[in-house]
Amino acid sequence: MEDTLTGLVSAFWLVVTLDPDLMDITLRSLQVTLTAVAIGSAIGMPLGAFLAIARFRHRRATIALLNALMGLPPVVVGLFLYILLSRSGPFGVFNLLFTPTAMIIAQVVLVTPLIASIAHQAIRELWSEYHDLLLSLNATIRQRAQTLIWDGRRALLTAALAGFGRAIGEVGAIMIVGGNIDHVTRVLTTAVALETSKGNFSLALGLGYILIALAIGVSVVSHLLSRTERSGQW
Amino acid sequence: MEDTLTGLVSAFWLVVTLDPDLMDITLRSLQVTLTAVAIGSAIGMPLGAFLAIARFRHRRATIALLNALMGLPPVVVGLFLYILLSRSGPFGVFNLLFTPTAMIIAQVVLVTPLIASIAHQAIRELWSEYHDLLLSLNATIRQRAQTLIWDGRRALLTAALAGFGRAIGEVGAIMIVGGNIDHVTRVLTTAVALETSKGNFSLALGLGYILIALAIGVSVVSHLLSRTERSGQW
Amino acid sequence: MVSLFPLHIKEAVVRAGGRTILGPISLEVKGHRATLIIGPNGSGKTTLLRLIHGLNTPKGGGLIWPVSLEQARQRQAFVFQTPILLRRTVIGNIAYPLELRGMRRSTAREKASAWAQRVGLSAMADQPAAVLSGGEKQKLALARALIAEPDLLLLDEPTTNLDGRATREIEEILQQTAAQGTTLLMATHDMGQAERLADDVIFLFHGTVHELGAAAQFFAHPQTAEARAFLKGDIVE
Amino acid sequence: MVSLFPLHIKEAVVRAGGRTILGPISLEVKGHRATLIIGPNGSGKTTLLRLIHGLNTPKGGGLIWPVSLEQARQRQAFVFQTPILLRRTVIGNIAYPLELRGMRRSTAREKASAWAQRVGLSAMADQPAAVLSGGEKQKLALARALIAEPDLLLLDEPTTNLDGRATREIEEILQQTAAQGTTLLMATHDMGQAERLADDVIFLFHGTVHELGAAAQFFAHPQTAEARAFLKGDIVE
Amino acid sequence: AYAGETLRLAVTTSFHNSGLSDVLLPAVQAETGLTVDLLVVGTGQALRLGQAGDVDAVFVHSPAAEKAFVAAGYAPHRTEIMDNDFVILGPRSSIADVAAAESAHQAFSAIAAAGAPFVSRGDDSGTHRRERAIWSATQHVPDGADDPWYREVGGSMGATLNIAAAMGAYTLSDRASWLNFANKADLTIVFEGGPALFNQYAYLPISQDRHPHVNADLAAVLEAFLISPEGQQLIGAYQIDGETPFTPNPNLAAPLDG
Ligand SMILES: Nc1ncnc2c1ncn2[C@@H]1O[C@H](COP(=O)(O)OP(=O)(O)OP(=O)(O)O)[C@@H](O)[C@H]1O
Ligand SMILES: Nc1ncnc2c1ncn2[C@@H]1O[C@H](COP(=O)(O)OP(=O)(O)OP(=O)(O)O)[C@@H](O)[C@H]1O
Ligand SMILES: [Mg+2]
Ligand SMILES: [Mg+2]
Repeated sequence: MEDTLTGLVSAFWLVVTLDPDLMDITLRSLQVTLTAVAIGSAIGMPLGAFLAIARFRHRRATIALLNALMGLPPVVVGLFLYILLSRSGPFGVFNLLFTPTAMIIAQVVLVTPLIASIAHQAIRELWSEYHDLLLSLNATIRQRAQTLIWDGRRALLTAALAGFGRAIGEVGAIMIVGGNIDHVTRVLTTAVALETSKGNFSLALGLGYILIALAIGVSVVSHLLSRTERSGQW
Repeated sequence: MEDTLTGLVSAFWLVVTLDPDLMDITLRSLQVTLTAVAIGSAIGMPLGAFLAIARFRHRRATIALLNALMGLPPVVVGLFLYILLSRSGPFGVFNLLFTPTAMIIAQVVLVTPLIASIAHQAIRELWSEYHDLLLSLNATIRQRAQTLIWDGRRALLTAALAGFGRAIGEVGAIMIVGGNIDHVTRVLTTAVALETSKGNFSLALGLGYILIALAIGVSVVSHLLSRTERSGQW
Repeated sequence: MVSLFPLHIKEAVVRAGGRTILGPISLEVKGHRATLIIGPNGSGKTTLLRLIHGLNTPKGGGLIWPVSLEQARQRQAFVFQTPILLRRTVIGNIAYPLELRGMRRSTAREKASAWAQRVGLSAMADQPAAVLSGGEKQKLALARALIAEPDLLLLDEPTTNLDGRATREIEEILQQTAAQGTTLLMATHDMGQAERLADDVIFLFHGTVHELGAAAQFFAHPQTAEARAFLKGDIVE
Repeated sequence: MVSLFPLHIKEAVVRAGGRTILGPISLEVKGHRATLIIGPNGSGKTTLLRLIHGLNTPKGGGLIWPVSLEQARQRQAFVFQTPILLRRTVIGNIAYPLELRGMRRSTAREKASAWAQRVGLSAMADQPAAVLSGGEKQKLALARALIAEPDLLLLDEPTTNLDGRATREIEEILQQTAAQGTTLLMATHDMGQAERLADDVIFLFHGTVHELGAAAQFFAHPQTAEARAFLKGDIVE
Repeated sequence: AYAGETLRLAVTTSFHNSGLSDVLLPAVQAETGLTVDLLVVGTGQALRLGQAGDVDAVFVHSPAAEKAFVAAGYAPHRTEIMDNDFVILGPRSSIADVAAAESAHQAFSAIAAAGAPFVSRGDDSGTHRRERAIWSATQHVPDGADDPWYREVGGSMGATLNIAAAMGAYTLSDRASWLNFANKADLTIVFEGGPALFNQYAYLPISQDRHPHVNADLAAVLEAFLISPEGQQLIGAYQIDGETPFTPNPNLAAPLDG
């Protein structure tokens, strides 16, 4: 039980002493995750908007599938990418395995369906409100998507944060494609897993606390940003 | 690369031969995850509704925190619960460690903030639509929450499915508190992780495919159910 | 049961978007009468009704009810300028206020059908409210307000989308309700309607009460130039 | 540029919720005239306007434009019975149609302010549209429709929440627009307004065209009993 | 006798990956009716589980740590059950000149000299500690920070092997895990034998004085089976494609001969 406290202490010291290793893996965590979320949003939000706007055969099936993909098991995604990226695999030539790039790819695969699903649900609401007007004004599919994403940006914040949450805490996939190599692909989550398997529970928890603090920081900052421009609406 | 195909084959055989071990871990996966999602929804949806309805100090901070908790790292959650449930921990006497119950607890902790955040975002929209009416009719906080959850159920489906997705594919936390004990706490994800570490990629992928199929099945079924009673709205 | 009236509004001010949109307003609303609120667009009619209903909180001043505040809240109903419809069927919408009060679902739905009948919505009783026509939505909103049998009924331009006949019928219903002792407080732009229904008139102008008094008196000899101009449909500056 | 008119509607039928809510309807809409659509609540006015605008697709029959369909679409504007507001400022709303057409943002906003001025919304130009009063919302919707300078302007009870003066001003704007060659197709329950604006009248009843013709003629001597009853605000069965 | 009773045993990933457990546990069940729940974790974590009393016994291969564990009173004693050996793995198309090496540390020196990629468990496991021990015998003890070719992956034996296979890197593994590993890719054994690569497995029941709730009797039953002739015989006979990775503890076998 005292691990939970000694964990706090070790976290405290790691932070105040600006422990270089900690800085290293923390920055890598942020870099990998934020990149993945940015890409995931750039794909997922327009996709979600499109699924809300467009009417095509099997649309509902597509949405159900997208929602299902939120359940992609990280380990399987990691393994699949490992096979694709490994030397003997089709993309072996690019030498991406065990690089941060591979970790970003894995996380993009994981967060995109989540972001797209939440975005779709949020935008569907707004679309039912704007539908007649946008049709009446002959907005192109593209213009509709842009308008809905822009006017619905506050709701989309949740989608982005959900994606961030999933990515920042994820360990299964990046452990396999990243390899948790010290100084190269080690991030906070893989470090926590390692310390746990070593039995260094207090250090593992310490890193965990830092990870959680990071998540809180990002969430608070994004809320403040979105708040500075929030409208008179609820 | 051929692993990806042999994986399909082994998945196929495991399924058609109704492999008893497979059935065992598959059912356990479903049982653990569905229970966790049910509990998570029962907590998260009212919570999300409450955060949309109620006005109190630090409300926005609470919401930002809730969104941040979507980023709880499974490994840390697992480790924390391990320490609590360990024989030498405060709840050791209940002997929950390395049982499905412990896995359910871990997943509830992981999915509740996700479900609550998405629910909050969806319900906030509906609330801005109903606000004046429900106030005018003197609906109690409780009645407001009930009305919003009921009338917003289609949007809340996404929240539940996101929770399911996160739980069904999760491995970090349940590995620690469940222990991946054969016939006791082994589920699909932990089995995949195990086979991967053995280098049995085709079996690992096979199990992964089954896991994904499961996720798709659940999503499709829930969509069909919600569709059978969908209104004339978009 | 103690009467809700007279309601005293004292120096009430409503601010929004950084400016004063209503007030300061002081007036007395008498019971068992129909008071019509008229005035140009943006003069504050909706805001005044919302203030009385408790949807807008005054920045300064306030309301004084002869009863406790939640008593007062319990005994009012509001018909919004743009109907707010629950994502339910017509019946589901009309029955909702009764269900909130814990009435058994079946009973509530019976009463609701009766009201649907009365406002002429029986034909679409089981349609989702979202598909109703403009006028039908207003009828629904009225039925939902009336079913609660309030002591004070606030109506914000409730008949704007109704055809001549429906308007007449609704006005009859309102008069019957008034006759049964419900106090009406209603905003309208239809001067004919105002003359038909009003006992008293409040003329709002730039967020303040510019003139008020007995209806007959007001329509026959408006005191202020603005009121005269307004009634003539003239430029009001 | 080729004229949009005459528009021929042939045996058009609109079904929804398992029943026929409009039609079969056959009629010719002539250009450069103001055609007013009247009829009881639920008679199909909104549906007819939406059908012509392409928001409702006919189950049977259809529309025949002298120009290509997307040409026709491009050159219309619609004012909805309940204004649909973008979650933006008043100016942002009015400028939106121009921005969709690729006009430079600054130019679009200049034109928008001019229109806000014209309908009397300058005071709240930078307020979020959500906070406008009922009448102000209608003014915004009108400005947003007019700014696109359509050849065909469809209006669904556009002045219901306006005060007398605003109504008169909007009617003037509409008459000017018509004079500049825009064809008006407008639904209303205000018979005075219908008489003031109409060149032709379409009287809808139970989803079909019950009577139509020149306005003067129609209001002076309605042919059908239903039309007479409707104009008198009587029970129409 | 003990039908229906279950014992919790924490083992290291290397032991589990060897596959021996899949042979031993059914035998235990058949012999004694005892069901053994295996918890497959890192060495450090296994010992922590023991310390906390969350398992009834641990089965690991890290002598130093085990002795400390016993000294601290978490276990009454440690029983050496069996041993196998570590092997140095590397790409067939040998990058470094390890063939010439006579000892493990020479082989490591050759790898370092060639700057060939080397994957280290980096997780304080028995295997990792052994690897570090061998390095300390060489002139230059590598460190991921300054030696880019030296990769500390911090993962289980299996994860490490997967990474080495994908990178075509050298690594140290216990023989059993290697033999049982399916994703060998281009890897092969480049050096084996020698005292430095000796790998001792020991069984430690958890002290009941520390944790009254632990099931010492069952732990004793399992221990008895493991050191019993049939247990030892099973271990010695266990084969993975033709090879017998494990050697029973000779000191136990000896009395039987006499
Ligand atoms: N939240 C707000 N923020 C800023 N201005 C507001 C807000 N709410 C209302 N207003 C302004 O206050 C004025 C009064 O609004 P109100 O709705 O009471 O007018 P009204 O008399 O009901 O007009 P109408 O006849 O058009 O319904 C309007 O000019 C409106 O723009
Ligand atoms: N999607 C729908 N499903 C079912 N019924 C519908 C649907 N849309 C419209 N209706 C019905 O069709 C009828 C005509 O509707 P419409 O809106 O055209 O009437 P309207 O003439 O505009 O009436 P109002 O004067 O009240 O605006 C109404 O009774 C309405 O309930
Ligand atoms: Mg108003
Ligand atoms: Mg209509």
